[in-house]
Amino acid sequence: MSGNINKPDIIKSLKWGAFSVTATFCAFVLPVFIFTLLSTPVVFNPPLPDWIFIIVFLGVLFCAFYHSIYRIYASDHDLQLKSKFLFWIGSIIAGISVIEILHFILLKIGVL
Amino acid sequence: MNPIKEHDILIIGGGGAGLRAALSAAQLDPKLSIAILSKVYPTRSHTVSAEGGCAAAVGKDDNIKNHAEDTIIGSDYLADQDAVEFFVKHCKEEILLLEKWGCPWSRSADGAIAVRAFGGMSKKRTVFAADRTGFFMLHNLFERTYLHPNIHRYNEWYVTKLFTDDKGVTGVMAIHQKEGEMQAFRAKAVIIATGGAGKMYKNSTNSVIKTGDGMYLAYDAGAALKDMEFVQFHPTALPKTGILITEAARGEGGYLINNKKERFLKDYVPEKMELGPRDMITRAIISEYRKGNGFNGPYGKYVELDIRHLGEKVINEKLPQIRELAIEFMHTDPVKMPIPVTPAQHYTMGGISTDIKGQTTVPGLFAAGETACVSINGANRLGSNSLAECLVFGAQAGKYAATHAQKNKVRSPSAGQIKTETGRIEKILTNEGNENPFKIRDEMQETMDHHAGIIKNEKSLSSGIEKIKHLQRQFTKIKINQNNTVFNGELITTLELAGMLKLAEITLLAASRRRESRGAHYRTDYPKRNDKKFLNHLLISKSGGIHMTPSIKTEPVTITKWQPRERKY
Amino acid sequence: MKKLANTPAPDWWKEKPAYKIYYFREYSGILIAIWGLYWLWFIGAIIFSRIILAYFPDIDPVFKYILFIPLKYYFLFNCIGFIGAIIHTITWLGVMPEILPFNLSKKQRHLIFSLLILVWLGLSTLLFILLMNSLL
Amino acid sequence: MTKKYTIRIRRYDPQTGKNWYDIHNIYAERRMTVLDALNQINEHERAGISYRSSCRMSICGSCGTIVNGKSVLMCNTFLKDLEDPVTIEPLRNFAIVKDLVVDTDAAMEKLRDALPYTTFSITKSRCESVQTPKQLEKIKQTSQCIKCMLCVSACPIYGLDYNFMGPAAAAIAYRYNKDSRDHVGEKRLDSLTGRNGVWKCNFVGECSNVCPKNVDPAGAIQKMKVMGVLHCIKSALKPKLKSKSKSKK
Repeated sequence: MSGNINKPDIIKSLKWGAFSVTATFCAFVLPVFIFTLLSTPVVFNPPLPDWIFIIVFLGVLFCAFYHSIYRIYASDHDLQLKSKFLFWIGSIIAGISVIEILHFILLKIGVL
Repeated sequence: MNPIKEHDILIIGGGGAGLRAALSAAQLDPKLSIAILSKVYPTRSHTVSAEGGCAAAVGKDDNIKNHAEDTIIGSDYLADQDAVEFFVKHCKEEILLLEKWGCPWSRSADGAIAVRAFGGMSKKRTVFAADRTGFFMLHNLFERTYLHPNIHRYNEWYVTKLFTDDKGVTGVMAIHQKEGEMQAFRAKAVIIATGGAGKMYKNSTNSVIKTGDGMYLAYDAGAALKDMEFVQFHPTALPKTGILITEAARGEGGYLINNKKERFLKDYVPEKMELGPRDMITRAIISEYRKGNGFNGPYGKYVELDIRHLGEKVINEKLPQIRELAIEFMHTDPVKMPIPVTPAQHYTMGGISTDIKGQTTVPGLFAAGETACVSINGANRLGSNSLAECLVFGAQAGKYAATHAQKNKVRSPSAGQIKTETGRIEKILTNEGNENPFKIRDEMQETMDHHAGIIKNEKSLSSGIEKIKHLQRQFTKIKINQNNTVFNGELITTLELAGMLKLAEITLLAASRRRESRGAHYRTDYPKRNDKKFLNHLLISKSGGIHMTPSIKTEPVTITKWQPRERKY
Repeated sequence: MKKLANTPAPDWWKEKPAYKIYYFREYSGILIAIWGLYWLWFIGAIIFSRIILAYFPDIDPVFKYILFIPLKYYFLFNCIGFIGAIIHTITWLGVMPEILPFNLSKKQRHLIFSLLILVWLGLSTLLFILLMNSLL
Repeated sequence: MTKKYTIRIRRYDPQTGKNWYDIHNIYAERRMTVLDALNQINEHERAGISYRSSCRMSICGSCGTIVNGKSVLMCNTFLKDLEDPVTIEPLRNFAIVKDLVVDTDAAMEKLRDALPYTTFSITKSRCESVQTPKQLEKIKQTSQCIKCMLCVSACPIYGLDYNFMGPAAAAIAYRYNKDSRDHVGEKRLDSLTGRNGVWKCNFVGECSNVCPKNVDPAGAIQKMKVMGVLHCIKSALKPKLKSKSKSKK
């Protein structure tokens, strides 16, 4: 058998495997998960015993994180998604801190 | 001028025969370096448009003797019977080998290779892959060449000259169209597999690249051409574009209808009707036109091929490409309406004269496929024998070229030969004149259609030769506008035209020499077959300069078992 | 990435409509990532505030104010996350028939896509009911 | 009835390095394709445009170009379906050699990584391996690939990174992996899950929209990814066994 058989890139395959598993899991679970968070701030009185909820919550959070970060890095090559993502994060942090500082000052002045 | 490149075997032409030869040579001796010089990418060769199938005695009730007998009767007893016997013996083996290599032959329900009926065949023996047999076969062979590192592919190199010395062929001169420069090659053996010369005719089913370069190269190098007057016209091709509607459509049960909505073939080929040999059905259609029974369309007369009764399922499964082509190019869906078809040039039975080993008259020069004339086709080729011929004799040419290369040492063409060749191409490029090569090509195609068409006679042939000679004189005054040589379409067309003009002259000469009607060669002034005087091949070879008229010799046909009888279907 | 001679710059596809769908699908990743970061900040703030209150209960109000900023944006970020999640779900379920290991015709793919949507809706309502009545 | 069309053709002259657009007017009859128009321009007006064409029945795959922004085969796109200024440009993602001719050697050479052949290197074969029509059905779609390289020209990833093996090679690898007669599956998956393999594909899906024979290379790549993951897990779990078995074979 001739031809340049380049070696299988096992890490990349496992990363993609993990991505597709987490993405499928998130596709089914994430919307209803966030919807319940929106409708009742369940964090303050979790339905399940404390430690189970934390594990479930962290699990869903990890899956959401993994597949979105993988997708951002994978599409960075052609869509420059990583720079766009960092730009958005930066602008959100800047926006919030400006609003908070103003809000704090107004509080201090006693306007509010 | 960059240094001469060396390979053990040079294969000109990357179609079915060329690739099969490369593979069989590479398998025989992995140390041999094999080069495939192809005018276009190998997957664009005309083999890709072959639709019908590949003949082999694969069926359970079929045997080799039957296949041989059908081929010889089909060829009007002009085929060399020893070659046919060799051919039929190896067909099945090639089919099974290609099947092992992954070629997706269509299957019957129990998983065995399926066979279908074809014109002139007494039993069902055409192995097929839907109706893209040529396409699947060629791509399978092409992908197989990736397995052998000793096969080097030179894509889009146009070979302009074969160098020979007294002991045989020494090398080749080729233009690399991408870089635009000329390059000389030297080799121990050269295999020509460039296909037929269909583009001499105006409406032909062949693709644009079928310009018979290989035949002209071999003729120029002193090899003999054989049976050039036999040109096959396929009865069912689309009117304007000439796209082939495979005989398998009739094999699966299609009918040919004239404008009186009746199957007119019952008065011409009473027993086999639509499954008769191609020459008889083509002549039947022409006489229907003469009687005024043909339809009149925007692109000339046509008859109708009706496959509606086969039903959509069979058409989609067995004839998918036919449906696609009819819808795309003729705006008629074969499931609902009959397809307009008319005869068009399809195959050149003649070619470089070779023996069973693929060896031509010039030592070291081999040929295989449509460009060669081992003469298993004789006066008329039966459908689906051509793909089988490419495989069987491609393998033969590859094998014996490899053994020839192992035994001989390489000789390189002399510097003088190379200089004259580059000078010739320079002269053509910078030729002062006012003729448009494309116009000359169209006139040649027009002339060949009228004078060397389906119906020939002495008057049409002699005036045809005059016209072609006039065109050859005009050719010396052509002007090429493009001076840079990178992908110069006009230069390549001009070089092809030079070859085709010579081959047209040879075809007309040979046709006027053969004063009888046999197979695809039909003459109104000699309608009968004359076995006493003309049961022989016509060998045409260069005598003197390239522009002189060639010398024509006869060579008897080898008859082994089948004595010539009256041919009735 | 060596640039090939005389070929158009490799961003010719950016304004093509067909690639817009590809953008849309990939951008949902950003929204979900922002949602995830918000929750990290939120959980960090809670844990941090619990530790601080446990050890030195009386800290000046400015510090407490900073700790409770994330609560104010709870609704905004969860909406962002929700939109991202919906886009991701629909596009991912649209892609899933391609990944299944048997080749299907276009009609079959649409069928499987609508089937997956139904499964997803069923699962969501089931989960929602489970979460809600266990709350009440 | 003939209708007037203006054809804009993007020209490139390798010697001067100049790019310009040629404008030609032609009178097209009923069912004229873009290829017929180009032939007519080249032959009657001697414009000297270089382009590739061979079979004119959309089976050989040589006349791939961008017509009005869409990658198509010129021989089966009809002038009457296009709106008036018909613009013909060479394929994207490839170096332009001259006018409409592009250098696809690199993409063709990448097929080598897909190991497009079955294992049988024997020369003679007596027995016929049985393959039911159902097994044949599996490879029917991806075996229609005519290697016209339109999908590689529509792939943004290939445009940015020429080492990527391209959708065509992956589709052909999938065709051979799914063939019931093939036993090189392991080695082919090694090659495909390699550095320049399928992991670079972000499933844009444009290659499947552009394919003239609807071979759907995008789907084939995703299925290869799934097979690749399973293959890598298997080969990761038993590296010792694999190397020992190779020496035995």
